[in-house]
Amino acid sequence: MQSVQFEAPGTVEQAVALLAGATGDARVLAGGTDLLVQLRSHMVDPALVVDIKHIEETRTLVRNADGSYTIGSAVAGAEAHEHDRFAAEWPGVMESWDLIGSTQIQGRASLGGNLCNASPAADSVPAMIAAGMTANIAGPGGRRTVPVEDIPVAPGRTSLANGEFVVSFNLPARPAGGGDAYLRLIPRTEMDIAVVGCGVALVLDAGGIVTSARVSLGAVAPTVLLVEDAARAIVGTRLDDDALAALDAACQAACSPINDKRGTIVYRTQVAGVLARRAARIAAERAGSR
Amino acid sequence: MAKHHVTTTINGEPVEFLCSTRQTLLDVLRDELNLTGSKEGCASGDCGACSVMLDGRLVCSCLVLGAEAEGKSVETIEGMAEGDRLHPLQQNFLEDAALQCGICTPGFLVAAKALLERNPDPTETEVRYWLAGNLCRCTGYDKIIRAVMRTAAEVRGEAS
Amino acid sequence: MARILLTDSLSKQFTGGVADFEVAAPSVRALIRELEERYPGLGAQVRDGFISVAIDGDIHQDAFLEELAENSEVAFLPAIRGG
Amino acid sequence: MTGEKTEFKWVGTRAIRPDGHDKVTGRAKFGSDFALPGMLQGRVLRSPHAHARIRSIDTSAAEALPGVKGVITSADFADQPAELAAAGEALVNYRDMVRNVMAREKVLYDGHAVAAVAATSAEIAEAALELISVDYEVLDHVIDVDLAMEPGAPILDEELEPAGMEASGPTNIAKRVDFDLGDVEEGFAKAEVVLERSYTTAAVHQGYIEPHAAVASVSEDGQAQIWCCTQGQFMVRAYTARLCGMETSQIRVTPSEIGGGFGGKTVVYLEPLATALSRKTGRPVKMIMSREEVFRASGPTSAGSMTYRIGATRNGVITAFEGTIRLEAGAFPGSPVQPACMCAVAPYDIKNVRLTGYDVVVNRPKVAAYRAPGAPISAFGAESIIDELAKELGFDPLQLRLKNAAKQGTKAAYGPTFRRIGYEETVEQAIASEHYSAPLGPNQGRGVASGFWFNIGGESAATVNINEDGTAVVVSGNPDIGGSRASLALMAAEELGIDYTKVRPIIGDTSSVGYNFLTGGSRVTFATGLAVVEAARDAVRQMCERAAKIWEVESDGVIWRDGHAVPASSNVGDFEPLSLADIAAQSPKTGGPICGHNAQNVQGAGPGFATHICDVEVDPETGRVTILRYTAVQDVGRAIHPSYVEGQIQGGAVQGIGWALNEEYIYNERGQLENPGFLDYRIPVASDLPMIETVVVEVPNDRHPYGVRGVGEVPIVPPMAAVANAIENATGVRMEHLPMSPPRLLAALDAARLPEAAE
Repeated sequence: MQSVQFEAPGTVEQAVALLAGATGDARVLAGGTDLLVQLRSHMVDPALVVDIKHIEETRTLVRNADGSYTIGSAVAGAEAHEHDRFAAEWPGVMESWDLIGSTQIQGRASLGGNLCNASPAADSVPAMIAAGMTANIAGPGGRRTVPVEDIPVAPGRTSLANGEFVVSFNLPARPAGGGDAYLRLIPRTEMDIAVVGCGVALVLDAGGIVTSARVSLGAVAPTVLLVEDAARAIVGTRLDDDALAALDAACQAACSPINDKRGTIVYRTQVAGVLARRAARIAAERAGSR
Repeated sequence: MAKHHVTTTINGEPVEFLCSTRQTLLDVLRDELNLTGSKEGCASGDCGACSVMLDGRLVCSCLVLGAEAEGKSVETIEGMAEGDRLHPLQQNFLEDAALQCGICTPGFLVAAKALLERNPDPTETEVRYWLAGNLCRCTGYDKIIRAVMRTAAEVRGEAS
Repeated sequence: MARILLTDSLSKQFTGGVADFEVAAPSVRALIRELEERYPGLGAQVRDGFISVAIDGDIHQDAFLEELAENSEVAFLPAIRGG
Repeated sequence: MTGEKTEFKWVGTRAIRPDGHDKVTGRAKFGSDFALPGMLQGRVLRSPHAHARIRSIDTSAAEALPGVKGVITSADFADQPAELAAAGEALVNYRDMVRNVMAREKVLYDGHAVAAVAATSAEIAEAALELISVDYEVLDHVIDVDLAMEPGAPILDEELEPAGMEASGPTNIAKRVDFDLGDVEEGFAKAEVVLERSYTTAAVHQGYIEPHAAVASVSEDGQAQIWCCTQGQFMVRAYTARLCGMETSQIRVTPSEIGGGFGGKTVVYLEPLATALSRKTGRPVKMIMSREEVFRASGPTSAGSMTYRIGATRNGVITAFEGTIRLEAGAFPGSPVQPACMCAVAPYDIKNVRLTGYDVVVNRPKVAAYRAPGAPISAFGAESIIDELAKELGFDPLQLRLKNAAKQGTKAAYGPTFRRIGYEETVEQAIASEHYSAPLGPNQGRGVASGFWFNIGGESAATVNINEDGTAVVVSGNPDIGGSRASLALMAAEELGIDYTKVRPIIGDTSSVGYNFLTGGSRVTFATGLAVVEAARDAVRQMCERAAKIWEVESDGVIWRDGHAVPASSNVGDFEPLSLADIAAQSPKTGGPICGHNAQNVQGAGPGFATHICDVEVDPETGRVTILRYTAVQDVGRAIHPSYVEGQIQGGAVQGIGWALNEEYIYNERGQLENPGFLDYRIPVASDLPMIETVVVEVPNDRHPYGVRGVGEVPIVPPMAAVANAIENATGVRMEHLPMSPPRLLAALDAARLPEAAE
């Protein structure tokens, strides 16, 4: 256990310089709801903690002129809720964010932290992937933008290079006829880690036919999955029973979970299909209601 | 390494303290400032006994670094009563026996106050979900939920 | 005569399986003396072991000085504590 | 004793608790809130192994770390002979206790303490733990009770001699107990329906929100002071004195406010360590467990495994009940298997019962008492099989219970004949409740179950000091875990005839009040309450004598009425009544201080019974269970403070719901606890529950002046079976293993839906 340097830079450049220049493990502090637990339980022993919440760009959630959103990586769920249109336009993303912990956690937990903690069970990640979100990354080599699904590579590991951190996210404008939803299974009603999570975003045409879809599953593999077969199973359908059964089967086929204290392989696989069916129906209802 | 010198406002009073990076806001409140009303039940954000308001937002003080409190305003259970006048939630927790052992009580009160300030007319379900991050092992929550609902009704001016 | 009820464990250990019998005793203290006489070791166990005594249905934490009525039922049980 | 009064001014009111303001303002001092100048921080090094021999421990590097003031290991505690003492439900053996607070030859569970450090800061103490090197020889371990009983299982203690049975070699079975009533063979011969079933329950933790904490300060002359959160300051004093080789009078233990216990704070963990470290360092030492340590190293209750057989006639008379109950004791003997056997079918009048129990050691933390120790485990199975029997016989489950209900004169399976009890009333009230006949929707079901707990009395001492201004201080010796100060003050106010707010109840330290058995067994309002009532009556007697002196009459010429001394009759004379305040003001002239006192070993706790009704909804696709509605009916004797009586019932029911649905100790293949935190040890949260409706039945206990029975333990006994029975009612699937978590329930539902797939 070593003493830890703490810095709270005001610009992206300063943050990158600190992270890139660190000798030893450097950790980004956004909401802190994972990092502080890891610090306390000695799971991590960093030399440097960089609080990015003093960087304006990480702290703002804006709706752009084209209806897309730019979301700072350190914005807390409770803050997103206070935006006048965000929760109404992307209810699935919002509800996935809302499900991360308690009210108290909501006041702190950020999308950037939830993604970069790289837990396969992270609640917000399937919804972000389903919604087609991308992440804006800053690092010593400059800026780059990558799909959210490309960031986690293994439990606790990301594709971010040394000195890089996620500054913000891009969420596309909600398409006409679009709807999204996130569901998870936990034993209690709150305060648990997802045993299975499923995000679905889809677009319906005027006739109620699914024209495009993205389906993402959490906690059923080492990383959150984008399940393209699942999307294919429902595109071109009216989400009738056969389509939902095909969706269920495609999701189950994509699962490669583990047995652990939170659930079994059999249970996770089976429930992934159940949640996908239910989430798809909710997303379609939301799409149809516009 | 040198400790951080942090300037904050706690329960309306300007407060300065020194802390190491590893010390959480809860550690600082309890060990440095002797504000032991906020309790540590888990140190992992799972029990809510350390709930405080940080710049007007409900947080677990065990999940905030002391150094992060620089320039911020903190409200704890010790600031809830005004002089010798209890907050209506405190009074109703007493009248409705919404506590048994009392260890979770400060956290529940801080969290419930935050709820009523945002939503003066919550449903039972809204109260239960808002308070889901505050664990109580003694009461089964029944009397806590009732006390919060009754306080909300009183504050709205409805007869309870 | 007081009616004495032993648990199976006590009767196996001390009375050769006799679990229900009668003893003339005006008090638990006297009863213990009588039991020790009749079944060596049982009286001492009841006096010093972790035994609760139920007299006519009332469980006593320590019944040493309790008086017994003519037809009292005295049951010896494992000590009861609780959480 | 009862019936002296049926109209009360204070008893039965919902007065504000005397300690309430301190608890809603954050002022109340709990275990970890105490600090002393110069205080060191102590931390414990714990075993990462479930079972290992300790070859050696090297503490030299830790001792050399700047800021470290002392390190202790088992070498700092003298070994103890095997000698039994009472601790909560379990009987502790000092040889085992000294090994549980600090491992000696072996570590016996993941989390077992092996060394402790005191340093100038918590960070330094934690760093020092990493510098202690322990050479372990890792041994095979056994976690499960049934596996531990099998031949060839890893043996925890080669010298263990089982009680109550013969053993052919080394064994993990510490004890066999037998309870017999009537003739079970004859009972089964009379039966027209016989069912046999097996059930298991997981180990669960009491889950108090306040981790264990203690501060100890030993001075140079050997006197020690300890401040700690405990259910019994006298227990802490006795055990610490014994383990640290000190005299009882040298130790003064002051109980802090206690943040929950439920039986889990009826033993010592940190107190002897803090005392030994303080003695070694010459400075006060504070020790606090982390939440992880609480789960890994403080007492859960047993996991259990049981097999039952029940027989009945077609017209619903239960003729025989036979069972074997196997309970895990943890690393050292002392599971609550005896009360488990005694409580299993205690609510019923069954003429032929045979129960056999086994106390079995396994590589888990030593169990501690948990609310009605043993009873919830055995009752889960018993109340489940009775539900199945009702279905088999075509009986309403409550009508079957009523038909077989124990009542006054019933010979209990555990021996004695019941006096007046209130079990039938709880069933009748449940049947009559609006809940029991409310409609149910699809995937919904309703279950019922009953429960029993003995309740206890025990050693109690109290003093009632009359103050010069007409107020009173009540000093007693039981940590107030759920509002007992309020109930004691209500009874004292009733006796003294003064306002409740003029009575200040105080919990004394071990040096300022007579011995009190710990807070447990649902005894405080009953037993300590009785001592308080008697102490108040002693004060009243003294005040009548003082009035007699003032009036210059014989003392038997004065009686106490509504807080005043009055002449017993007009023959005594015509005197203005003297208030308590009048008499108190004149006390210096009439003989000095007025101090009522009582100390006794309270007998005659009345047994408690409850019947619960639970509605659930089951998600057939995920196996998740939602508790829709819950009603708890309980005989409490008399509710002194109805709000806290209801609170005990509600809290107990919810702990039982947690036990039923999601709580469990999960171990990995190396025998390490996988879920030592509130994230994955899933106690119920507010949004998991409906309101818990209570129906308070009052069948007074005639051994208490106000009719009190214990309340706190009975309500945790019925819920697990009530939930299981409701799930069966909703789905047709019988869950025989706890917890009934979503993966387990979905697997059972699938097996029932596709019987061929399950084979």
